[in-house]
Amino acid sequence: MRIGVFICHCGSNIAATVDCPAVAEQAKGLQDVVFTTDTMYTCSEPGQNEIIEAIKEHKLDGVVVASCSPRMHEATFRRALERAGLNRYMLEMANIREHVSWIGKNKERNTVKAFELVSIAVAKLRNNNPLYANKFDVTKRVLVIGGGVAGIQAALDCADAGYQVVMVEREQSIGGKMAKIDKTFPTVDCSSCILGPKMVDVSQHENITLYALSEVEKIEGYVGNFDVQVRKKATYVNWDECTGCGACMEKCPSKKNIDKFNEGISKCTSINIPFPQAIPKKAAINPEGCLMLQKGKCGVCAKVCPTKCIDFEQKDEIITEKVGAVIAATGYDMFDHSVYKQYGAGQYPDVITSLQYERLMNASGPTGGHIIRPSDGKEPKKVVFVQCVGSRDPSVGRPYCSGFCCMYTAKQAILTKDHIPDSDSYVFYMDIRSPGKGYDEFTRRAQEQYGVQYLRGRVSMIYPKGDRYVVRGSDTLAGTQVEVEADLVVLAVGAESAKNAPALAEKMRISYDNYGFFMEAHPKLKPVETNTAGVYLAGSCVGPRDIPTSVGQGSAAAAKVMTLFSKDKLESDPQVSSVNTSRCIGCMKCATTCPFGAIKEVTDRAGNVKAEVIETVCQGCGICTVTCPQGAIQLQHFTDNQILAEVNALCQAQLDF
Amino acid sequence: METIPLNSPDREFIREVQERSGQNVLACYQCGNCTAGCPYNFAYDLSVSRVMRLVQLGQREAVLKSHSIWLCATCQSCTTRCPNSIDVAKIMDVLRHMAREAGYATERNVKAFGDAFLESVEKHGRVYELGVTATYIRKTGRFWTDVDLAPAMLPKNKLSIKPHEIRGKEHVSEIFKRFRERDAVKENS
Amino acid sequence: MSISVGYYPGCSGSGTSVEYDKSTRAVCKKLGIELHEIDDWSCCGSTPAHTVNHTLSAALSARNLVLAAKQGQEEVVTPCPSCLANLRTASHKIEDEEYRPKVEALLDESCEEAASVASTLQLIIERVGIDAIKKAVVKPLKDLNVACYYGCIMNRPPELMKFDDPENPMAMDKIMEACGATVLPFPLKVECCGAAAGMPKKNIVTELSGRLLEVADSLNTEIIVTACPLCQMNLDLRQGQVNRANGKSYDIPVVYFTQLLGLALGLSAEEVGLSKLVVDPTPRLRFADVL
Amino acid sequence: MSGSTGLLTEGQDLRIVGFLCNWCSYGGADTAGVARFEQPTDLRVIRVPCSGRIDPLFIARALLSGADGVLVSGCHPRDCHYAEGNFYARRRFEMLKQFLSVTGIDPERFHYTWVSASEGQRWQDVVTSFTERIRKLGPATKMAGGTGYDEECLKEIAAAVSLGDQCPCHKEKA
Ligand SMILES: Cc1cc2nc3c(=O)[nH]c(=O)nc-3n(C[C@H](O)[C@H](O)[C@H](O)COP(=O)(O)OP(=O)(O)OC[C@H]3O[C@@H](n4cnc5c(N)ncnc54)[C@H](O)[C@@H]3O)c2cc1C
Ligand SMILES: Cc1cc2nc3c(=O)[nH]c(=O)nc-3n(C[C@H](O)[C@H](O)[C@H](O)COP(=O)(O)OP(=O)(O)OC[C@H]3O[C@@H](n4cnc5c(N)ncnc54)[C@H](O)[C@@H]3O)c2cc1C
Ligand code: SF4
Ligand code: SF4
Ligand code: SF4
Ligand code: SF4
Ligand code: SF4
Ligand code: SF4
Ligand code: SF4
Ligand code: SF4
Repeated sequence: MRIGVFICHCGSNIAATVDCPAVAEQAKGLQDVVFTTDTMYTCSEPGQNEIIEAIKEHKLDGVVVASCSPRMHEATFRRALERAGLNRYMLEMANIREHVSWIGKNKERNTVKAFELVSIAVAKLRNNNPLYANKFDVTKRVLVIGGGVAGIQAALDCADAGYQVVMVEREQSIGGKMAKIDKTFPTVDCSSCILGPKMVDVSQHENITLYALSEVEKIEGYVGNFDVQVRKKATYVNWDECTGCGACMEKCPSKKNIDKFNEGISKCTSINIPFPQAIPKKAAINPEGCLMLQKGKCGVCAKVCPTKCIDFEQKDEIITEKVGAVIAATGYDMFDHSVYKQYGAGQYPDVITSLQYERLMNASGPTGGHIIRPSDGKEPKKVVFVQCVGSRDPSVGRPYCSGFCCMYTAKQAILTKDHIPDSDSYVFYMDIRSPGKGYDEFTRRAQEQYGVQYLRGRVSMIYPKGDRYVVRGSDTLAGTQVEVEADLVVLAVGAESAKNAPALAEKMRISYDNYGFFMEAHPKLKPVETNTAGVYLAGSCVGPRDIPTSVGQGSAAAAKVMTLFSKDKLESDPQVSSVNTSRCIGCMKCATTCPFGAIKEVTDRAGNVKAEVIETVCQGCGICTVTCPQGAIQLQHFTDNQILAEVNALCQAQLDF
Repeated sequence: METIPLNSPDREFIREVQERSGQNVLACYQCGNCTAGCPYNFAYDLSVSRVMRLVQLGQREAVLKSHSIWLCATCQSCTTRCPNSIDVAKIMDVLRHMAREAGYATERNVKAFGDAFLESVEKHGRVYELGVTATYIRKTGRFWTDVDLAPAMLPKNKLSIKPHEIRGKEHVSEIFKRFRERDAVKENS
Repeated sequence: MSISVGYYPGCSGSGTSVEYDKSTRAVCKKLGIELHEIDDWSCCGSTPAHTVNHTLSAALSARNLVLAAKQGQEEVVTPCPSCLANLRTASHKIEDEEYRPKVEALLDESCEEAASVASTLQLIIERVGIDAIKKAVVKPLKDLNVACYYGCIMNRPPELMKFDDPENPMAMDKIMEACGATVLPFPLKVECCGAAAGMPKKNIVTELSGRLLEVADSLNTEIIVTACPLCQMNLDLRQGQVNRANGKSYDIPVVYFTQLLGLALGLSAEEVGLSKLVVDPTPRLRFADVL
Repeated sequence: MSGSTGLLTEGQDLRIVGFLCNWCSYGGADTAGVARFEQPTDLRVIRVPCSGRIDPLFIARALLSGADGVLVSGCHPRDCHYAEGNFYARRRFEMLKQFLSVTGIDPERFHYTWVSASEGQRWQDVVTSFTERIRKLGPATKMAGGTGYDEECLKEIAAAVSLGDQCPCHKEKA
C-alpha cells in the first residue's frame, strides 16, 4: 500500500502548539507511508489540489489528513480523493486540532500526541478497503400517521405534489385537537372554518387514501421500501355504503355513551358520528355500549338505516401498504389532571379542563356554544383559569412547559368575556410564555382591553363552598395569598405524548424522550428528520407545538419526503455490516440485538441457516459485530481488524522496548 | 421600602440553610404554591415563598427576624404541594433553630410557650398541662387567655391537677442536659 | 385474629384527650387488638421540641421506641398524629447510619434496636380491615351525617407518613361508612386547625378552626369526626371561643373516630367517654338511634 | 523516551486510550476543543460509530497491551443515535468490569461514561478526573515478555462479556 500523509497547520490554529513539520517528518517512518507533507490550509483549494496531485504523482492508494475534526471536513476530503480517482473510503483523518492543539499548550507533548494520532490513522488505513454504495428503487408513496392539523398539512402537500398518500388516523374522524377547539389564537378565527376545508380536501383528494379508526400494526423494511400493516378496526358499519345521514343515531336507544369527542362533557348514542363536520362522515358503533353487540337484542339502527349498511358481524381487518417514507404526526394527549387531588379535579363537576371548555364554547359543541356550568347549567359569572396544571411541575413528572396553554388561556379568557359580557375572569399563571408573532400583544390585550385579572402564582387548593368554589392561590407580585370564589374553574391542563407513542416509535424504530415525545435527528438542524432514514416527524408528536408551528412542520416534513422522492434511485451508505457466510454459524444472535431489524435469516444452498444484512436497513451501529461469537458479521469501515489495528498502534509502542 | 444590597449575599447563610435542612433552596422557582396553601399566611409578616426568596438572596437578618418562622405550625401543606418537592416546612423549622441560636425571638409568646412546654417535659418526663400554663403566664406576664375555657374543662376532669411523673424522668432531663452541653460546645467552637 | 402491638398514648391521652385514649383502648379490645402500653414512656417532645432542634426532638421520641423494643415490641401504635409525626421522624433519623450517633449521644444509649411506629387508625384499617369492621358492627350509625377531618399531619408529608392519600385521605371515611354513617365529602380534610397555636396565638385558632366549622356547617354536618387530640380540642373545647371571635353560633359535636366506631361496635357511651366532650353529641346520637 | 517517536525529551505521557462514539462524545470532545477547554494530553481517541460497537475485547486488549487506562464514552442513555446501542454497551461494560480483575487488571483503570455533543465542559471534567485517577494508579506494570497474556483466555473473556446480552443475569435486568 502507498500512503500519503498531510499535516495541516490551520494557519496558526494547529501550528502554534504542534510542530507540524516534525510530525510530517516522523510520519515518514510509518509502515507503507511513501509521502508526507505539511500544508497551511489543507481544506482550501490549493490544499486540496496538493492532495490530488500527490495522489497522482506518488500513486497513492490511501491518504491520511491530520487536521481538524472529521466531523468538520471528512466529506470535503473524501470528495477530493474521489476527484483524484481514489475510493472515498481510503481516507483517514487524525484530529490534531480539537483534540490536540486547542486543548493543550505544551508543544512538545502535543507534537508527540499528534504523531501518535497520525500513526493510529495510518494503521487503520492499512486495513481499509474501497466501499461502494448500492442503488435501489424508491416506492413513491408516503404513510402519514395521525390526522391532526400537522398530518393533514403534510398529506395535502405530498398529495398536491403528485405523490400517493396513505393516512392512518386512530379516531373515527381526522382533525385532531384542532377540530375540537373553538377559535384559535392570536387571530381568534374559527377553528373549524380554517380546518374544515382542509379536512374535506383530504377526503376528496384523489391521491389520498384515508383509514380512520385504524392503527399501524407493523412497519418493516427501510427507506424507500417500507411494508406497513394497518389494522382497520371494526366499525360494524359498511363505510362504503354509509351516507352519514344520521338516521341511526336518532333512533339508537343506547344514549349513555361517553362522548369522547366532547371530552366527556356530554353523552352520545352507541352508533355515532362524532361531529357534523367529521371526515370521513360515517357512523360507527361503539361495541361496549351497543345493546345488540352486548346483549344480542336491539338492531334498531339496522332497521332504520336506508342503505342497510349495518354489519354486526364485522371484524378488524389488516391491510398492507407499501410506502417509501413515513411521516409521524400523532400529536399529543392531555395530562390526566386527576392526580391534583387538591384541585378536586375529576371530582368537582365545575372544575374542568381547558379542552372541555373549548367544547363548551364551541358553537357546534354540546351546548351550542353557551358557556354553562356542568353542575347546574347556570351561566358562570366568575371564571378562574389555572395555568401550568401538569406542566412545569417536577413533582408530577412533568417538568417541561406545554408551550401553548398560556396562549389558549388568554384566548379562553377573552372569549369568556365575549360570551358573557358581565363576567369576570381570573388567570393564575407562573410566567406568561407567548413568544410568537403577535402573541404577547394578544395576552396584553386580554389584560388591558378585556380586564382579565392575571395573578402571578400557583393555586394550592380548590374547594367547594355553597355552590361556588374557593380557589386559594397566591399573588407573588403582591407577595401574599389570594382567594377567589369562582363559579367555574378551568384547568389549563398540560400536553403529554400521545397514548402509546413509545410503542409506535418502536415500530418506526425511532427514539423518543423520557416523556414519550419523538426525537428529532437534531433539535436545531434536523427538526423534522429522525435517526431512521425515511421517517419524518411533524407537529406536536415531537413536543407541544401550537397550530402555526405544527402546520409549518407538516409542510417541512412533506418537503423532506419530496426531496427523497425526487430521486428515482437511492444510494445506500456502504458503512454497514456484512456477514462472512463461511464463518457464520446461523445462531442469529446478531439479529436479536440489531435495533433496526436489519438482519434476516437466510438459508444457503447447503440448507444452512445464515444471517444476512439488509444493507438499506442497516444503520451502521456495529452492535451486531460485538455480539457475534464468530466474528462473522463485520461493520464495514469499522471492522474488528481496523479497530484492533488502531489499538495496537497505540499500545504496541510500549511493548517494543 | 429598603433596597436589598446584593453585592455581598450571605453565602454562608444559604449554605447553612441548605445543609441543615438537606434541601436545595435554589430549586425554588417562586411559584408561590407554598404561600397559597399556608393556613398561617394571614398571620405572617413574610409569606413563606418570600421567606424562600430571601433565603435564596442570602438575606440572613431579614429572614431570622421575621415573625413567620415562629408562627409556622409545621402543617406540611407547603411541603406536600411544592412542585419542586422542597421540604419547605423543614426549612422553616431550620430557620427557627437558627433564629433561636442567634438570639432572635420575634414571637416572644410562641417561644415562651415552647420553652414552658419543654421545661415541663424536662422536669416530669411528660407534659404537665397546668404547669405549662403556669410557666407560660410567668414568662409572658399574660394571664391565661383561656380562662374562659376553665368552666368547660374543669368539671370534665380534663386538666389533671398533678403532674404525671415518670420513673425515668432523670433519663429525660439528662437528654436536655446533654443537648445544652453539646450546644454550648458548638457555640464556643 | 389477635394483633399485639406496643401502645404509646401520648401526654394528651391522660389530659385533654382522655376520651380518645379510653375509646381507643376499648375499640382495640373489641377488635381483638392487644395494646401493650410502653412502660414508663415519656413525652415525644411534640411541636416545641422539633422547633428547637431536630436532634433533641429525635432523642426525646427515640427514647420511647428504644424502650418499646426493650419491652419486646417491634411495633408501636399511637392515636395522636402529632406524636406519630415525631416518633416517625425519629425512627427515620435513627435508621440513617450517619444521623443515629447524634441521637445516641443525647440519649446515651444505642438506638439500633427500636420499634417501628404507626397510627392506631392505620392499624385498624390495614390490619383489621373494613370487612371485619362491617361484620363487627352491631349498632349501625344510620342516618348520621358525618364529616371526617384528618388534620394536617396525619398523612403529611407523604414521604414520611406513607399512609393514605395526602390530599384526600379516606381511611376514616371508610371506617365511618362501614359503621353505617353517611360520610359527607368534606373538602378541608387536611387543612390545619391552628394546632398548638391555641395558647400563644388564639387568633390563629379562631380563624382556622372557624373556616373548618363554616364549611362543615355548610354541608349540614351533624358530627365532625377526628383522629387528632389537637384538632378535637380546637374544634370542640374552643368552639365557643371560635364562635365568639367570628360572630357565629355553631353547635357541631366533634368526636373521635374511635368513639363513634366504639358505639357502632356496641360499646356504651360511658365506655367511649362521651361525657368528656364539650359540645354534647348525645341529642344527635339519640335522634339517630345510636344511643 | 517513547521509543517509537523520539520526539519527547522530558517526562512521559500516560497511555490512555479513549473509545468515543461518533455522535455524542466525539462531538463533545470537539466542543471542548472548540471552546479551548484545556485538558491533560495523555488521552488518544479512537472514533467508533456507537458505544455499542465497542467490543470489550478492544478494552481488554488495550489494557493487556500496556495501556495505563481506557476511557469509554457514548451518548447518554435514551439519547443514542442508534436507539439502544448504549444500553448494550452499558451491560457489556458492567460485565467487563467484573472480569477485568480475573485477568489481574485493576478495574479502576477502566471507566465508561456518557457525554453529549454539547457537553464540552463535562468532557473536560471527565478527561481531567480520569487522567488524575490513572496518575494516582501510576503506569501499568507491563506484562511479562510484552505479550504476557493468554490470547485464548482473553478471547474467551471477551466472548463471555460480549454475549452479556444473552446471559441470564442480564435478561433479568432488562
Ligand atoms: C384547549 C386547547 C386550546 C388550544 N387552542 C389553540 C389555539 O387557539 N391556537 C393554536 O395555535 N393552538 C391551540 N392549541 C394547540 C393545538 O391543539 C395543537 O397545536 C395542534 O392540535 C397540534 O396538532 P397536531 O396535528 O400536531 O396534533 P393533534 O391535534 O393532537 O393530532 C394528532 C392526531 O393523531 C392521531 N393519533 C394519535 N396517535 C395515533 C396513532 N398511534 N395512530 C394513528 N393516529 C394517531 C390523533 O387521534 C389525532 O387525530 C390548543 C390546545 C388546547 C389543548
Ligand atoms: C444574541 C443572540 C443569540 C442567539 N442565540 C441563539 C441560540 O443559542 N439558539 C437559537 O436557536 N437561536 C439563537 N438566536 C436566534 C438566531 O440568531 C436566529 O434564530 C437565526 O439566526 C435565524 O436565522 P435566519 O436565517 O432566519 O436569519 P439571519 O440569521 O438573520 O440571516 C438572514 C440573512 O439574510 C441576509 N439578508 C438580509 N436582507 C437581505 C437582502 N435584502 N438581500 C440579501 N440578503 C439579505 C442577511 O445578511 C443574513 O445573512 C440568537 C439570536 C441572538 C440575537
Ligand atoms: S482542514 Fe481543518 S484544520 Fe485544516 S485548515 Fe481546514 S479547517 Fe483548519
Ligand atoms: S349507518 Fe345508515 S343510518 Fe347511519 S349514518 Fe350511515 S347510512 Fe345513515
Ligand atoms: S343495535 Fe346498538 S347501535 Fe344499533 S340502535 Fe341498537 S344499541 Fe344502538
Ligand atoms: S405555556 Fe404557559 S401555562 Fe402552559 S406550561 Fe408553559 S408557562 Fe405554563
Ligand atoms: S451472530 Fe454471527 S454467527 Fe450468529 S447468525 Fe449472526 S453473523 Fe452468524
Ligand atoms: S450494524 Fe448491525 S446491529 Fe447495527 S444496524 Fe447494522 S445490522 Fe443492525
Ligand atoms: S411551592 Fe416550592 S417552588 Fe413554589 S415558591 Fe414555594 S418553595 Fe418555591
Ligand atoms: S408548614 Fe408552616 S409555612 Fe408551611 S404551610 Fe404549614 S404553616 Fe405554612
